[in-house]
Amino acid sequence: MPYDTTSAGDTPPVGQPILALNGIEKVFPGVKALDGVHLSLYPGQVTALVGENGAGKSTIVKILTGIYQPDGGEILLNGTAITFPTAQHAAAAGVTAIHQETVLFDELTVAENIFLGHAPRTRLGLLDWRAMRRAAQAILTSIGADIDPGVKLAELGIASKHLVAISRALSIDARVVVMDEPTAALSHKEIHELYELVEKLKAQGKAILFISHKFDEIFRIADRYTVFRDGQFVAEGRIDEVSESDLVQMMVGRSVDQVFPQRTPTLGEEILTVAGYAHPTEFEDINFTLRRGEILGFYGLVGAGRSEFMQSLIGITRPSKGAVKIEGHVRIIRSPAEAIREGIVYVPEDRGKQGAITALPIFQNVTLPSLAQTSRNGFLQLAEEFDLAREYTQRLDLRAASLDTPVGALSGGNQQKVVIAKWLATKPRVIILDEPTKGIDIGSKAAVHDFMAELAAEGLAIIMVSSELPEILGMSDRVIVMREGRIVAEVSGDEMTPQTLVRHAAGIGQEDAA
Amino acid sequence: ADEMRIALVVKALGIGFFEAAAKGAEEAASELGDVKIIYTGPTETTAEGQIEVINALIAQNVDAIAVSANDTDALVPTLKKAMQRGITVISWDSGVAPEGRSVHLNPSSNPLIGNMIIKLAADNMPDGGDVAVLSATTTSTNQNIWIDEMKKVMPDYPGINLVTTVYGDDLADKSYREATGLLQTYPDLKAIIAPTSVGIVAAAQAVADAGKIGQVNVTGLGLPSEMAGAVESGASESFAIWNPIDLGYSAAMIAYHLAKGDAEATAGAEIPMGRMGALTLDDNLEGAMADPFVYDKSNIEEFKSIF
Amino acid sequence: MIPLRLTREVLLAFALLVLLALVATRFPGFVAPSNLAAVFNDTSALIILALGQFIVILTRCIDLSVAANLALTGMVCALLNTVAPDLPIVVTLALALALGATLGAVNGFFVWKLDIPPIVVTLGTMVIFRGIIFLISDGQWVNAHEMSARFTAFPRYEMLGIPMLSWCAVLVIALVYLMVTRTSLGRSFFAVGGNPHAAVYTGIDVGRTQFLAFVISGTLAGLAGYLWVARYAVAYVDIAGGFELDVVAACVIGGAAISGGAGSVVGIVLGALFLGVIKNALPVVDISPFWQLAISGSAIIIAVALNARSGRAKGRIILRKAEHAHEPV
Amino acid sequence: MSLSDTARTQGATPATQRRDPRQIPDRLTTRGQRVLKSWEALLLLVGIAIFVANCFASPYFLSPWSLSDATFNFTEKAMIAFAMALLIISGEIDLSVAAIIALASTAMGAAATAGFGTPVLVGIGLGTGLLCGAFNGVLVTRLGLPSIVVTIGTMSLFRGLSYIVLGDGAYRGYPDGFAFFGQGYVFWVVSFEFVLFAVLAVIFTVLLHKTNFGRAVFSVGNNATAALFSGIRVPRVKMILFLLTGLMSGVAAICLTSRLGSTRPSIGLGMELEVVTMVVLGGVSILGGSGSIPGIVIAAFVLGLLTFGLGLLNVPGIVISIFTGALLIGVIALPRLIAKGRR
Ligand SMILES: Nc1ncnc2c1ncn2[C@@H]1O[C@H](COP(=O)(O)OP(=O)(O)OP(=O)(O)O)[C@@H](O)[C@H]1O
Ligand SMILES: Nc1ncnc2c1ncn2[C@@H]1O[C@H](COP(=O)(O)OP(=O)(O)OP(=O)(O)O)[C@@H](O)[C@H]1O
Ligand SMILES: [Mg+2]
Ligand SMILES: [Mg+2]
Repeated sequence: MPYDTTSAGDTPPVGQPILALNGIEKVFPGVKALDGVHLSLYPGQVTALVGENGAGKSTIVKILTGIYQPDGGEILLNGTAITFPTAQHAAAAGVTAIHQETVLFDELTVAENIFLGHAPRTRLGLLDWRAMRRAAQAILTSIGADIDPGVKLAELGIASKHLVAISRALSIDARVVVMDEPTAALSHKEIHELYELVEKLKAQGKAILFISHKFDEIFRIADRYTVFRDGQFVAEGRIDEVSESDLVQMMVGRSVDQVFPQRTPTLGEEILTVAGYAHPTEFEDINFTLRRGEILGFYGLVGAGRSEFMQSLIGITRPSKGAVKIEGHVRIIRSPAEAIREGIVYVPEDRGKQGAITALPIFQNVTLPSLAQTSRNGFLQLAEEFDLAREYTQRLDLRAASLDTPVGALSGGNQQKVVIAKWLATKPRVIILDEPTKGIDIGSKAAVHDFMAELAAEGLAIIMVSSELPEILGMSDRVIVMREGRIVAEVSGDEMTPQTLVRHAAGIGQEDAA
Repeated sequence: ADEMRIALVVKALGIGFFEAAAKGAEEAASELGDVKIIYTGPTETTAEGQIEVINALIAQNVDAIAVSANDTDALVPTLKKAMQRGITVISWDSGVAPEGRSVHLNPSSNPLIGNMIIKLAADNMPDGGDVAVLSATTTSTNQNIWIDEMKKVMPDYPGINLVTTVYGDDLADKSYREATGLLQTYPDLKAIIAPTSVGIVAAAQAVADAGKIGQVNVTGLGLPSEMAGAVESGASESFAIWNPIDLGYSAAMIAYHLAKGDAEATAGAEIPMGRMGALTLDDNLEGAMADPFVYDKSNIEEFKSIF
Repeated sequence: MIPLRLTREVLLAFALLVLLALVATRFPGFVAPSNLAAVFNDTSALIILALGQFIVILTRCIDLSVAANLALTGMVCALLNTVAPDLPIVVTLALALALGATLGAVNGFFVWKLDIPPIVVTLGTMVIFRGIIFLISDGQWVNAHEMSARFTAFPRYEMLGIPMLSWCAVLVIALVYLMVTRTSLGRSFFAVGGNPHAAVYTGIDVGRTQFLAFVISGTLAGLAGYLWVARYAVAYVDIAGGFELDVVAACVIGGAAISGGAGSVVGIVLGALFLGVIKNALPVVDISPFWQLAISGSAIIIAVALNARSGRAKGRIILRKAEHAHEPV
Repeated sequence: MSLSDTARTQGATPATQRRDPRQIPDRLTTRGQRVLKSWEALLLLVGIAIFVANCFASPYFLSPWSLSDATFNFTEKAMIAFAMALLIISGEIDLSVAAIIALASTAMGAAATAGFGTPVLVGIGLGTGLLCGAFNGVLVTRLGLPSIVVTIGTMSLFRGLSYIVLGDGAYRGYPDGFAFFGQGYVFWVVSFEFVLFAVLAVIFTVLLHKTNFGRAVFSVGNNATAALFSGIRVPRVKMILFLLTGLMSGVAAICLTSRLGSTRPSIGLGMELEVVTMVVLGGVSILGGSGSIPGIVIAAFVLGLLTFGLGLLNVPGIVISIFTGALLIGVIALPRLIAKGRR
């Protein structure tokens, strides 16, 4: 098995990078995604690649793994030039990756997802299903994932899927392991297991490229760093020789205040009351209230059912019982259209599926939920649409060639900004943000946080679902913790400490609470 | 115009029967001298397809259109338009309602055909027994008329019992399947009567494949070239058809004389048809060309290479 | 896990049995083994084509040109037979397979290299293939007596009391089953249809895989072309006209997801048999021919609706206590 | 490794420029550029080429009556194609349109036989279309079945119902006034059908490209989930489109029945594929999400002119269909080939 522990030298080998990319260029229609960048990966070392959204990080990953072909530059493996015409070539050369988006097959079993393309064969050259299952089980166990390799992938939650993606990367006997924002979809416990895994791989002498927007993470596990900005190489070096603010400075070109916005919440009257909300399989007994000007955090491990509940609140799914009061009046919301009319909007967490319509231009995305506002008697008014789109995208500091650019051509973070702009433009009373800063860079994150503070000050009520502790603690006035479809705690003030939240979320020491 | 253009519009291109008719029309043309035959038709046997073809012919301002219709009524408006623009319109083989044409040429008289198909079956059933009909589509005009005529004369053939009528839609595989279904449903069946050239071939094949040659006789209307094998194998004792070459020839002749103005489409009138004699019109302005002709082992060799 | 995965197929098999029982009440002879064998034989062409179509549908494509491919290959075989009546059947078969594969490759080429949606490509080639038949045959039929005895005998030749046509279907079923479950090409069909984007990340060439699916579908259509023409002993422009819809219907009744990536060989065979039984049963149970079309249409709708119910994805369940209450039945 | 590595910086922009919000332009291209580069422009060129070729090929082509007759080759199909385009853009398809024509025509025939007048017949034609559309729509939006499969089923069902009603019979005897829809002329050679076609073209262009509903259709076709989250009532949009397609099939049924003056169950057989061909040639993505009505209008003319032109040369229909098939693949392949060549 490729992940078996083999001893490796303690001192990181200095000198020859195992994989070096020089002068790599990649042009997309209208965008020069990479402009002669340089990247070196050393055996037994973790190199963190940092940069703003759209800096070109994922693009270089795709070039490294044979999904994109570079338009210029060279790839050197152990000093010899090599090309990766397909993903299989890259895998054969020992380069494997956990990609930013989960690229797996819902209809296939977990085992097959792990081994597709390099599955064990019988002597007749036919696929050996039994061997495949056994090997898959071994890998899953080794990373501490309790997943049956025989079930269909569709039956797993997002976090489990991500663990399958990690297993897939490990199933290839790799010399270079690339991880593009691997912790974005994971919760606390799994993240720690991932760190251990990285250590293990390091010890095996593998070169690791680690991409993340979370600085605590980077400083915790990286040995080296490389910085890209707007598709250009900016800097590289040893991580212990830079400070966090240096790195941010290199990345953004200015210093960013990492502190969350200071605000003194002025809570207005109650705007939303949820009483006895329940669903047959997803959640039950949800009760809480929300006031104007308040930011209410929803914390929990990934898969706690927060998203499900929020989605039923805006009418995507029907609750089996329970009531919603808006400004004291009972309202029944049967569809997002009705929710938007009531002034409740939901910014979904799954940007690609639920948030953005990637083939349509930015301005059409932004105005879609507010067409009633920009149109006249059901007829479109393009000028007003552009005005609205411009106003909100610029407030969020969107980077795009034009408002007519398809959203799919933007980087992940910039897509997220379009999605947030889209729901803010409806001028809501209550806004529910589900993992609003997932995958967006530090600069934009600060912009989103500032903006949230601004909105709260204007009297908007905000619900923020987040699995990121610092964000929850830094932004919320009050936090509700969910576990397994129930509210297990509501904390505010001094009680809001990382320990309390994590303890409630994980259910430590309170097994019989419910 | 120096040359008269006569369009021979058929139900669909690629059907042996109509190809033979086209040959006959060409023969008439060379006999007449100053005539050009435009042989055309839709790809599938639909009225809409024929309308498109006829529209194109109207635009070309042909002198006459002789059509074998896929639908008695649906062509009427278009053909009326053609007549308004001075084009002579006749129908042949499969007719058009009277207001859509001047003259209709029946290949034979319907009662004769109706009688012929049941007689062919009865001749080989001295002890009587069950027969079934395999027709073309449920909407084919002439098949339905013949079957009706056949039913009218059934009492003349005591002991012959018609069990059912099925439809093969003029598709080889459907007809085959329907014929196989008949053989299963009616184990005592003595004959299948298929008054359609597609159906009769498929039925003969089905009988041969079911190993029922000698037990079940396939008869009806078919082309010698297509039926030669069935007659040789004994799946079909005999079948009938008029000569499509003669039919095409006659249609072209009639169209020519009407367009030229040397014959008139009135009840009782006689329209010359060259070597086929003359067509006598009845009150519906219809006339019959000739008797159907019977083919069996004695003459199939001679005709199978002709049409 | 095994019974769970088979629900769809079991349901379909059950529906098939009910259908047979219904027919038997009206006409007991229908369920006699000899007649069932005849029904299978009659459905063989549909099974062969449906399995080819299944592979294409797996890759998120559709092949509307199968029937036209069948007709063209059949016509070429028939014409070839008229000029070279003594050609060994193996050669005819090889030619049919090769020509079918070539026509499939034409479809696949446009899908792969020019990235034209499959439904558009095959809508085009469907009429083009038919047109070519017209051109090469000059619109004429090739009739039974013009074919050599050897040519028409092959599908009828009986082995162990079962005609060669049925054996061909059995062989195709076995081969496709093996390929789909036990080869990496077979699995890549599922991958490409299930998530083309992810397939690229797995190193699968999506276009090339789709190309191969079309080649396989074409090859099977070519095989069916020869068999069809030899069996009905006639070839003309319109043979198997509209049959592509039956083929697609068999696939969806059999549980192939039209959006790709899902379905099973057993399901497809059952789906084809379901249609085959309806087609063969309606004439013998003495239902007015005018009712046949409506009945088969309703059967398709009902089958698909049932299918969708049994195949509805089992969602994730968060609440602990609900987990057991919602075990699939 | 040393600290000096860190100094390897390049291409960094001065810090001060970064804070001010960037001005994002609305568009990078002008309207003219977009039109010139569009599918419609390419198709128009093809159309003009076919027109010119026709003028040279047949002396009969350039006559007003010929051209007027030629329009009947496409008007009815185009009416359905307009609605079908919206449906395909939204990610669904309706293969039962020709069968709806048969059923609607049968219903009108039955009513005509029962002695009802033209207005009632029109109502029945449209009503039957709507009903059929509703049936498809319910199966797709309520039961969540894939529309291609549902409509393959209803295609047999609807036509099958006509067969049950009509058998081997036919309805004739439509009232005199009814002939106007398919055979009447509004002005000189301009037929009623052509006028209807033109009016519908305008209505559908506005509906798809100028209204909120049209925008909803595009967003549903591109990403139905995101559209739902954005407050679009996706099932309702799809239901409306199925109803609209049924309605337009009803309109086409009125025109076609009136033009033929009779009804048989086989009426309009195979028309669904011609409609889909027209829609696809018009530049609608068969996968949903993009397309335009002007494209359909041009495609209707292109197909109509092509078949009529070749018909004037007495080219057999099946050979014409080779040209149609080649045109379909060729015109769609062309831009991709050009794009490949550029690279
Ligand atoms: N398929 C594509 N087509 C067009 N442009 C693209 C495509 N993929 C990426 N780009 C562009 O290339 C640039 C780099 O994108 P990339 O995804 O590599 O950014 P990133 O550094 O991974 O950002 P993030 O942190 O948001 O994931 C962006 O400007 C993006 O818009
Ligand atoms: N097996 C699944 N089938 C369908 N959708 C799923 C599945 N697993 C997860 N999802 C969807 O993916 C999204 C993310 O799921 P996740 O695992 O984060 O759980 P969640 O319910 O969102 O919990 P939380 O928001 O508390 O983390 C949700 O919108 C959820 O509906
Ligand atoms: Mg990225
Ligand atoms: Mg969530």
